Amino acid sequence: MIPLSWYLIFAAILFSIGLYGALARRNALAILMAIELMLNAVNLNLVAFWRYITPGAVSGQAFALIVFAVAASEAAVGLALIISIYRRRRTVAMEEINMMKW
Amino acid sequence: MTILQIAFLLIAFVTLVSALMVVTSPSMVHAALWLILTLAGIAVLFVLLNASFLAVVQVAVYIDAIAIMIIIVVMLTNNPLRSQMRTVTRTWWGAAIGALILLAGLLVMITQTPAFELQAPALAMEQEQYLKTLGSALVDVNQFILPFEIASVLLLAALIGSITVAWPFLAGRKEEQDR
Amino acid sequence: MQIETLIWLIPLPPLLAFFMIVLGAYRSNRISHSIAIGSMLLSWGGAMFVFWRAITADDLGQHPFNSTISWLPTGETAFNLGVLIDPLSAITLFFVAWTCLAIFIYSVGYHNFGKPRDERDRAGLPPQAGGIEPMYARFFAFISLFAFGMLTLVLSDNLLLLFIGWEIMGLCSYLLIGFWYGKPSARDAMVKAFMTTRVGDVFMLLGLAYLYSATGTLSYREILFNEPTLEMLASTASVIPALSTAGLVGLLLFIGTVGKSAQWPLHVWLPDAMEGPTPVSAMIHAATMVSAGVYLIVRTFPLLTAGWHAGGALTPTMTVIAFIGAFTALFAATIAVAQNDVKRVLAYSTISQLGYMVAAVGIGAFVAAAFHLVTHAFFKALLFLGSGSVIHGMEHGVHDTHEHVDPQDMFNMGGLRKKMPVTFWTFLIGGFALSGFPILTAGFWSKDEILADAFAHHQWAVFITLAVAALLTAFYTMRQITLTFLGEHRTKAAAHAHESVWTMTLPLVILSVFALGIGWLGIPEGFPAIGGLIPNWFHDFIGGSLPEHPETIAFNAVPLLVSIGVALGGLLLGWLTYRRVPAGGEDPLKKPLGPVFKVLQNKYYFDEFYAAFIVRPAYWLAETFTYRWIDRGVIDGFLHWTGRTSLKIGSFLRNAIDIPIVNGAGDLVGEGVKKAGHRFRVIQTGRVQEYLIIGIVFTGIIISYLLVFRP
Amino acid sequence: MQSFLSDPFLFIANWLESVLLGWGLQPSLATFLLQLLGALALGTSLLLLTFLLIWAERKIVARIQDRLGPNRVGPFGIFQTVADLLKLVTKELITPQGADLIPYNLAPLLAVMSVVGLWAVIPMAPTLLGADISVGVLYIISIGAIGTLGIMLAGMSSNNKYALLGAFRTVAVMVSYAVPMVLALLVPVLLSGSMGMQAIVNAQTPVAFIFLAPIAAAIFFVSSVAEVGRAPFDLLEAESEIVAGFHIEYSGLKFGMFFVAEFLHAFTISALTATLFLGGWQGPWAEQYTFLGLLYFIIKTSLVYFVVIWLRGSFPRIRIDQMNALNWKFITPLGLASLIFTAIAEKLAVDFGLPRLLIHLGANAILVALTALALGAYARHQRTQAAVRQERVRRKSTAEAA
Repeated sequence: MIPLSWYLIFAAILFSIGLYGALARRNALAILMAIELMLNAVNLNLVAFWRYITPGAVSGQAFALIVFAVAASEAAVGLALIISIYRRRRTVAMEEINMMKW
Repeated sequence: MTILQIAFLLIAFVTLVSALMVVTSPSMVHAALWLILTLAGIAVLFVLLNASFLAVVQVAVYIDAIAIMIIIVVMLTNNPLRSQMRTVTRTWWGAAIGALILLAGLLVMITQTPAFELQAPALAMEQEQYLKTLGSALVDVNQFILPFEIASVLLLAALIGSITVAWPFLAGRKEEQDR
Repeated sequence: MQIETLIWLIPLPPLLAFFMIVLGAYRSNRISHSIAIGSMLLSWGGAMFVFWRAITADDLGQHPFNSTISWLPTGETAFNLGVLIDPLSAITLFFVAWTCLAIFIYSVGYHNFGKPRDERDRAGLPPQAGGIEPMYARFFAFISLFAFGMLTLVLSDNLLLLFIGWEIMGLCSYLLIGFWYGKPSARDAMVKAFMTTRVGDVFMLLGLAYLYSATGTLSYREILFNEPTLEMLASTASVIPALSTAGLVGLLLFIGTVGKSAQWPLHVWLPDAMEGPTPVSAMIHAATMVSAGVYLIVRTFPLLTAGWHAGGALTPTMTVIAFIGAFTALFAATIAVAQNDVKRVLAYSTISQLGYMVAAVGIGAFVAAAFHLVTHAFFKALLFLGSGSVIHGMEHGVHDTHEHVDPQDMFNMGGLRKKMPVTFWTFLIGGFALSGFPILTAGFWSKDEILADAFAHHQWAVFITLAVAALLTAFYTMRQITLTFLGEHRTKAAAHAHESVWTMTLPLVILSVFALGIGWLGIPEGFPAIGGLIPNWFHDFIGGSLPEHPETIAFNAVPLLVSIGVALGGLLLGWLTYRRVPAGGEDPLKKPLGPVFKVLQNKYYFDEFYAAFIVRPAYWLAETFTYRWIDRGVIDGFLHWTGRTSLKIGSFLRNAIDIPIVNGAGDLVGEGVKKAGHRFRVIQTGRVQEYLIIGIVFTGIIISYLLVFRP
Repeated sequence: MQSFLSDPFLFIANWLESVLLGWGLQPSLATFLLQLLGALALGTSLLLLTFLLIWAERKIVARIQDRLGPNRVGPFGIFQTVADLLKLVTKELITPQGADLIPYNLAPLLAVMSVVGLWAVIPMAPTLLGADISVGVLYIISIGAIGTLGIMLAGMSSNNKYALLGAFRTVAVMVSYAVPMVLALLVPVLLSGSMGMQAIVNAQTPVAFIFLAPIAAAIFFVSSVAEVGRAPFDLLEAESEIVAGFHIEYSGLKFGMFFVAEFLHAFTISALTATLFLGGWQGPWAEQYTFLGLLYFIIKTSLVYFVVIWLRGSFPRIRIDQMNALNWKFITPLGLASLIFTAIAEKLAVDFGLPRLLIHLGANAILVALTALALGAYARHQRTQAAVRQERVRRKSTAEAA
């Protein structure tokens, strides 16, 4: 059947894609989506480890659920921030959001 | 190569391709749609991992809530005049290198994992039983009550915070004064 | 409810009342005194119930109500905290509860509750013109705390808890003497009382520590009812030659009593304590708190008399106690004869009567001492409250007539019998009880029992001293009554005096009932005619407090006759001497006694003696020696020298090392960082993603390094 | 034969399985094929059912409006819908200029898919249900929201401002009304102790949940009507305001799919209400005779569906702000309160052995009373405010006049 490593490799690739997206995209929304990809990769790893290593306990699933909650909060706050920034600066490009520069 | 392996490879391929499309698609709307496809693929992988509850939650939380919110915000912030501009930063090559280095490192580490070829053991209990155990574990004082409560508080804080941040009447008025 | 639980609860209401008043209720006078009196009523009710259970219990002495909890673990054993009701504490609880309740009620009237606040009155000074006391609520808070302390002391089952109650009362005494802190005399008196009793308390604490180190416990039952322990204490020698351990401990504890009960030579604070709010704090210093000292020695009677058997020779400790007691009794009585202040007379009389009890303990008359303790508490409380009532009436007179006379001077009174009938009759009862008026009054029976004990044990010196003191007691009591109540008004103020309000007279009436009746409980069995009516119930009951029941002494007519003789003789002499003192007249004794009278009036110059030989040397030691020479000269000099040297070293370090070397290097580093910062500021673009890329690349490099070179 | 009468569906399934196995197929493949077949049959019959539903709705609404309704094609006009469909199929499929093609074509599919997908977990008879998954209720929530996604995509990709307005309204309405719907759904979950649909139906044996939690049932019904976008909550396609809302740019069969999805969705929420609160297929002898169970289920569902049509025929459309106010200020707090009250009542009933029905009814009665009080207070407040405002206006006008 499917070995654990397949899931791990899949999650690693997905995470790297997400990382690339988070680092390379200009649009803040795209970054947010990329972050969701990374969170999903992590979640898949959690569940895969649960299924393959500790199927007797539910800790993997429990933490996956908590990651869902974190993802939901992150999306809510992130989107609210994007809307707020867009309202002020009329842009969602991360390059132009550099108010923190010195 | 069993049917299950074929199914896994198929799903993984579709998911990864759509994930790539998420990070490369020039249109934000399309990116959001690809994101939904990716999330759905992961939900199917959850089913393959015998975590059907998580699969359903994945659909409910990610596709119904997060993806729809993202699409709303895409709609709200879609500035037609700017939509023709570059989609990646000037330093996208740095990002690509960083991601590749990380991928290489991760793959090397995965190959060194002792459980590399591990096959799935039998499930410890019935699917329904898992759901019950998970439910009680989340509110069990000796198990996950603390992370569970923290997540709840986090959600509440996120709710209040996002309302405050995006409150148009406060922000709008201040903006008027700024100009 | 278990009776033990109730005993635990008895002291608590006054404490709660104290905190409630202090923390909030003080804003309303009515609520404050309601809380205080209500709490005291609760405690009183509990005390009466416990007392009733105590006198109906079988063989209370062997099976007292006792309850302990572990308080402080001290190594292998634990220090226990507990309550104990045995016959002695039951009877003490009885009179404490009654007298405390009486004070509480009396205070309402005394502080002019219900009158409007006078604008001229200042907090810290007595009200000038019959207005309500400015610090009314505070007074009730203090006496509530006092009641808590006294009840704790009485209910305690060990010496440490007793000491705690003792010190709480010491604090209250200090606070109440100085209640009118605006008066310099009150301030002096409060400090004097505190310092003087402190002398006794330090010795007492030493005694407790010594006892604890010798026996490992401070519990009454474990020491006093434990024959082997007592034997051991009595037979082992102490650090002081010629005294056994028991003797030394007893002596140290007795010094505590000397302080608290104002025995010679630490008696000086008690007369000055009369600076407090007239009758009430004086009552505390007459009937209740000072009784605690006697209670202590009565309580530790088996320890004090360890090594002594009835009829045997007195131990050194007992000799000392007997001597001090008898001497104080006579000594204070002689001073009382020459005092004019109505309260001071009573103060010295208190000292004298306490001397009686101490002497009784000294000669081994346990029952007599306890008996006199009870009766004295009632009639002395009555007398003090009565004198407070008199002063109150006189103050009204002074206020009405605008005549500037001292309302406390007996030579300004006279003829108050008609003006203040209730006060007169109750004061008369109290006075007769004090002087030991035969048969009718309680004082007769208890005093007679002390004399009979002294006689039966062949303590002739004590017997004669006490008999003379009794004669003097009757004399000055009658002097006081005659000067105050009988004859004609010597001033207009006295003519305008009037009876006090019911809250003041009611306690007088209640106490006078006890002043008459309580003595009948202790009529000796052998007494002619009425001895068989109540067959010496008190003796049977209180005797249970000792491991062995004390023997009843055989009836003897000699001390009885002596007692009756001195009482009646003294009264008659007093009346004859003072019945015709005119207005503005001198003391009739002044002429015949001459210089002796002056000595007596000045209290044997004890205050002056202490001032010259203790207070002034102490001041000198503190001011000149310690402060000027040691502190400013030696210590400050050394410190100043050290300071100056340090300054020099410091300035050298600063100028030679810090500024050129350390600061120079620091500035160099700072400037370098600043320049480097200017160079590198270009890489801070403000774009999060670029930072992240750099971070990821470096993390990747580190991870690959670890993976490749450190397998 | 007996088994056929008691449970024809299981009988047919067993027969088919034996036939397939007889052909020499692998057992797992046979099961897969069988399930595919079942899903196909279910989906097809549902889509066919829509003809009947549309006809029934038109008839009933016509009766409510004192008309006859379709009466020409076939008996009672029953084939009118078929005629309409034929017309629709022959129409040209127009793709507007500037449309985003992928979402534009995906949207109708998603809309139909979400509705049909819901039927996978609705138990129609003791043995007749697609899949008895343990998280059925959660499944309903997640699949139901995909319909929202479809409508949104349709509105967004059409490159038409009315469509976009419809999409925005969708977001505002559907996402909001999902909240009270989920809250109301949790009540049967709480009462039955399971999220599986079959378990919820089984838990309603002595008494249906509508008697234990009438408020939750009402909330679920109202919010699911809003979720479907039926009158009086049909703002998404309000013809008189935004022409036809999200599907203005669709024509031909693509429009037909939205149309079918809407009608089927209304029937689906009726089925859900019947399943979750009315006892589903429960009824006398339903355990023995599957067919009876199916009959009960259809009767109950039709009753609820009738109410839906009735609502459409009676109520005017409400404004978007009224609708959101109704949701956030009234239904959602009430749903929360109902959940809490039910939880407390259930705890009381279980821990103290009190009569369950009475306790729950009492809790609901208290809740109703409290709601009435709060509403009354709110109404009084509003009236005072209005009076104050009026008074101010009157003073101003008199002052100006003076």
